[in-house]
Amino acid sequence: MKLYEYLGKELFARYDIPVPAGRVVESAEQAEEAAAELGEVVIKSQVLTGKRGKAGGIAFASSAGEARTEAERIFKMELGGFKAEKLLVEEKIQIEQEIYLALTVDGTAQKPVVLVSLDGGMDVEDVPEERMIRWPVDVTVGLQGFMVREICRQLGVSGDLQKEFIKLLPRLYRLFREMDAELAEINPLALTPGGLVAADAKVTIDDDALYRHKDLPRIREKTDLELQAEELDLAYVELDGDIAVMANGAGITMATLDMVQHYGGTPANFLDFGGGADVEKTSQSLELLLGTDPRVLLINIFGGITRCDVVAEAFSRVKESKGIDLPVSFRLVGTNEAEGRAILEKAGIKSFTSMEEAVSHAVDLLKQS
Amino acid sequence: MKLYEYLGKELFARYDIPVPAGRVVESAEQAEEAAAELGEVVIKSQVLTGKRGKAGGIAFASSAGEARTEAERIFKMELGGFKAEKLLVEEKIQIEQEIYLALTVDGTAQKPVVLVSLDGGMDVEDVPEERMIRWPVDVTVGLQGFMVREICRQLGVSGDLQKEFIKLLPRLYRLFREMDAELAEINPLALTPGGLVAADAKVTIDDDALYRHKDLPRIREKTDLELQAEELDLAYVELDGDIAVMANGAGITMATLDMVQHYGGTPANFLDFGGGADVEKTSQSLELLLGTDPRVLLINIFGGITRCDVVAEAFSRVKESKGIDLPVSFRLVGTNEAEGRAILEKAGIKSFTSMEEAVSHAVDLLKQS
Amino acid sequence: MSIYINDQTRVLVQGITGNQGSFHTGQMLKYGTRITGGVSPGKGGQTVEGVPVYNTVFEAVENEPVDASILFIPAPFAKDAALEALAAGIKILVLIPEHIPLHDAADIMAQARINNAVVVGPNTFGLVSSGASKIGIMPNQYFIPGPVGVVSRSGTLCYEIVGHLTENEIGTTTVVGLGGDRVVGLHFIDVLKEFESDPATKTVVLVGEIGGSAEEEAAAFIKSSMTKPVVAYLAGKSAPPGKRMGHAGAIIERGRGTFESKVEALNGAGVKVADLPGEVPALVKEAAGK
Amino acid sequence: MSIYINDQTRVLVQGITGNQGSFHTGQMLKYGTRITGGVSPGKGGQTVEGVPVYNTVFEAVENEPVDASILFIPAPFAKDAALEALAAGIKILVLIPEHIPLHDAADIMAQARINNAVVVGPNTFGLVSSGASKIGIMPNQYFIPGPVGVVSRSGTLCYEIVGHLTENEIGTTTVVGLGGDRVVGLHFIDVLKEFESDPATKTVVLVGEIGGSAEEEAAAFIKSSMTKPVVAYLAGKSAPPGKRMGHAGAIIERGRGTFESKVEALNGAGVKVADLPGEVPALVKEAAGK
Repeated sequence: MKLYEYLGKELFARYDIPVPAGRVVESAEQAEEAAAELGEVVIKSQVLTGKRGKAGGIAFASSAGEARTEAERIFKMELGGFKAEKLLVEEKIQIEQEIYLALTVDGTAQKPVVLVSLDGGMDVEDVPEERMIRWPVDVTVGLQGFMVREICRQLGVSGDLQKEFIKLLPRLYRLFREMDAELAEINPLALTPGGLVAADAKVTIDDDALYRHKDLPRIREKTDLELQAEELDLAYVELDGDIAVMANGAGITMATLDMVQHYGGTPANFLDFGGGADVEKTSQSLELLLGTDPRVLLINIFGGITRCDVVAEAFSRVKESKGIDLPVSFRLVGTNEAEGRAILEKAGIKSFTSMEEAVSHAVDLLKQS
Repeated sequence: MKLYEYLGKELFARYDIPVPAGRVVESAEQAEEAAAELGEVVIKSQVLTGKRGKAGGIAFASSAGEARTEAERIFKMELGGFKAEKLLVEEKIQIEQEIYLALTVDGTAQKPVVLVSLDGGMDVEDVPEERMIRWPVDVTVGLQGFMVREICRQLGVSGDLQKEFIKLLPRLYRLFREMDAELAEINPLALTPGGLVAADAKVTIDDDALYRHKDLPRIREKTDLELQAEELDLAYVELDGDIAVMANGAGITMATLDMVQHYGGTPANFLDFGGGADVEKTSQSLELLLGTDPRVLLINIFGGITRCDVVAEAFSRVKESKGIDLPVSFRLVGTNEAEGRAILEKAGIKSFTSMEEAVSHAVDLLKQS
Repeated sequence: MSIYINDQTRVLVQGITGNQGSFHTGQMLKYGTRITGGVSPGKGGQTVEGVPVYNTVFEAVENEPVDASILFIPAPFAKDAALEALAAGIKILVLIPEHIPLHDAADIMAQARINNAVVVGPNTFGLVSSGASKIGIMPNQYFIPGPVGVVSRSGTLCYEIVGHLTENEIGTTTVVGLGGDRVVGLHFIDVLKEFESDPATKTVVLVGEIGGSAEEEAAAFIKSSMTKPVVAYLAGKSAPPGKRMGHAGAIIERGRGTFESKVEALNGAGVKVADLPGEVPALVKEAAGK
Repeated sequence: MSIYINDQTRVLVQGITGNQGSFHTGQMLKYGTRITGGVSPGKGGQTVEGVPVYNTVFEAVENEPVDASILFIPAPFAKDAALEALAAGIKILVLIPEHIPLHDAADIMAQARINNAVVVGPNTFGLVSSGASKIGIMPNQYFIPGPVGVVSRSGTLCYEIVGHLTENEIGTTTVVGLGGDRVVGLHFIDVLKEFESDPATKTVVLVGEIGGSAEEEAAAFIKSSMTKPVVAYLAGKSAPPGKRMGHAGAIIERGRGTFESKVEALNGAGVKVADLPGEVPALVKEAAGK
């Protein structure tokens, strides 16, 4: 779950990481008041898209009136498909140097990794690889002072800036670990006359650990369908095509989409309903898919932990209660295959054993429709 | 640094370890007021000696008046050489079972170790070895739930009491680690109808880590001399004999005391002034010793990190400024031995190279004095 | 022959009394897995499918030594159970659960490294030494002995491919599911190394997907250090960038981990990449024929 | 011959620019120790006694491999420095400082175990391979080569005893100071094992003291596993119970770790215990003569 900048900065403040003085506002009037207090300000749209600045979602204002005008403008903007409900109005800070600092988890090393570059402020993908220091942190050791000194040596940093790093990095590491962050990024980390200040905050919390952080708000910057899918604990992604796809397992779902394309069709979505779902959940997944008005429905089940009879039962139930009048291509093999096939036959549904056959049939159905 | 029970319990409360409702009082009147609030109470003298109960430092009172009378009595008592300045007045809790629980550091394993026994309430040294479960905790793993389940299995504990342990032990471990405790002991840990409650608290904080715990009060239940020694960072222990002993290093200081006894003398103290002390600190150590009015002074220096010339210089300085009129036996070898010996000679002090000679000379001086 | 496990491997089932645990204990026993015990706190003394249940892992290993443990434990409690197995000296852990928190996985892996233990998963179907021992949740019927080693990042897709092999009467030595999470114990390279030195494995099938750089790293390893032929299938050719496709890994970020870069790397290492899962058997036969 | 270190051991001095660090760097160089570098954050590029100073341990080992590091670092920063040395792959650490917090010491030892590193101390005088290499703060002149291995819990008392040996023209192979803190890296048994298998060591002197159970454990080990004669001296015969005599260990608690129990255990293992430090050389000669 990505956190809005202002929430990330609230976390930073909780962990004694300096942030600019600022106010979260929900109206242009409040932005004006905040600017009256803070003086010269920067006004930042609180949306999750990365390219706020380039899209005009960030503005500077040197007077309260200007702050109001800019806030009005930003509140009206759509950024990455969403309008901001909140703006962050912050004092303009005096930046001597922009630094990139992040903590994330390196899957290959199986460890948290510190990323630091003196080329901050730009998009991280534009930072030259050799200008980025990566330091994996053994979780049994934690982020120790010596690591920061060594990172500083590799960066060519010493003196006061090194002292600032030695204070700041262990705090960010604590936040990263205690808050179950997938990413805790500060870009730019601004060197000001008063020391380092986090000018931005990008914090992503591990969805699987959200249950440990009941105090964090749940952020729902998603389409309605994606939200429904989230509530059903489904991996669901909307795509632009015509064939609705439902399969069990992320890999095989991707492979199904690939095969749809291979046979000349276009997938309408990615829907992995996971392993071991019961009739209820499978029915709900089906209903969600049908709600997207696809032209063809393709179901690809290779039952392992998922039982074929459960999927067939769910399908025939939904068919009965809601009526499924669009063309369906069904593939069904694996655990309890015979039982599942019998249920489908009873419901008048033909099913395939081969994925290739089912997918090419679905594409044929699309062409016929 | 040993903490008074009430301070230990304040720490427990901070770490969500249940303690009985109670008040810290400084007068019998306050004890009366507390009992009026709390009902049936136990009144406990806040001194550091272990045997409070047996010595009469703990009393029960079923009325406010009785509480006042008992508090008056306890305030007048001397326990382990000290009068209590504070009493802890606590609600009397209903105890179904008494458990022993402690965390300390096992030097051989180099790890924290959990000690638990279902034979609580008695002196820990009276708990049969086979009734005490010891579980070393790897600090890179921490105290995990599985360890508590295994400890419970070994104790033969299950159900609700196991659940209570699973909640409580990790909290005590966190306290132990975060507060730099040498010992965190709860004896008895009382099983009450409402769950586990810490009926007592013995927490000792590592002196070497006190600098990290500026919020803890500094407890000074020591003799004036011991306090002086503490300020000078000396290892000093008062003993009953006649020969004041000063040496550099704990082992050799002990060996010097042993040798004093071996030759028929009695040591007045243990004073290890450590390694690498400067003239100032050495002079202050000497002045402290002279303040104890010993009959003979024995100085035993084997200079390694300690420099003989520094000790000699300190001695001749103190001799000049304060006058040392008691008999002295001085042994001096090691780093800068020649320089040291020269300084002593100038000050009219004879010195030995052999520890045996110096000690037996000291005993002779005592016999002559 | 096989890697990691064989028909002598003594297996513990943590979470044996749950739905998943008891069902798959039965399945594994049917397959021939040597299950010596199960653990379920508070359920000690029961049996599941004839297997004795203990309260703790320590109690289980006291009663009989254990080589490997498979965990059917809800994600929030999986770290504790995994650390318990490691503390009790078990050297192979198969972590079935999905949704284990990322930092919990990092903590498990740190202790596994310290204890020189192998962790399969989390979010894996497990591993199987075909015809000898299955420590996982894959359907029994597809895993028949033969000369092909299979390693996969995803589960059902791996069954699909092994199913095609089986249809073509091509059996497997060992099939390993790495797991779909960001932090998993084994990586392609670890398993490729084992296959390379396993005499029974003649050909290797690698089932990968978009996202991350695991396939590129595998390709570099194959190029530098493998003599045995490797065939691959990769999922995600049609996936749009920036969208997470289920797995933690299956996302193309910042132009990295694309289908094209992976195919290029694998081809460069002499690995043929199948266009469709059904093409894998032919490529395996072709590779083995060389 | 010697244990742990020899004249080839490459030594780093952490905290080299401080008073203690620079003084003892000079002393160690005079003794013949092969010091290849020093570390002092912010002082990189300087030299001390001709030894190059680096900003970090990583920088030092980048420039020249290091086998052992000696720390002259104030107690509050010692843990960080020790973890740095371990992270940089150094396998022998000599921790001179006293007053290192107990939990910091536990943290250091945990990482040392993980990294298979030997830690001498903290609160130790170090160790010396007589005539070859001194990694410590002991006065040079007493440590001359010979057939006796010495291991001690306390510092100056050890000098006293080695001084008596030297007076009697008895030299030493290796002298190891375990350190006076509650948590230290090496224990008597670790060092006794090394002496037992070191061909150059003919007799061992153990210098112990009251408190704890280290001497009793040593006695059990000597009884079960040592062929070489061991002579002991123990301090604290006259100490009253319950008073802490300087060292963390030197306290008789709950009737355990008394002088009498230690003498009894050692005598039971065939170890003669000297009444006075000056009697040790005669006992060594007597033991060697057997």
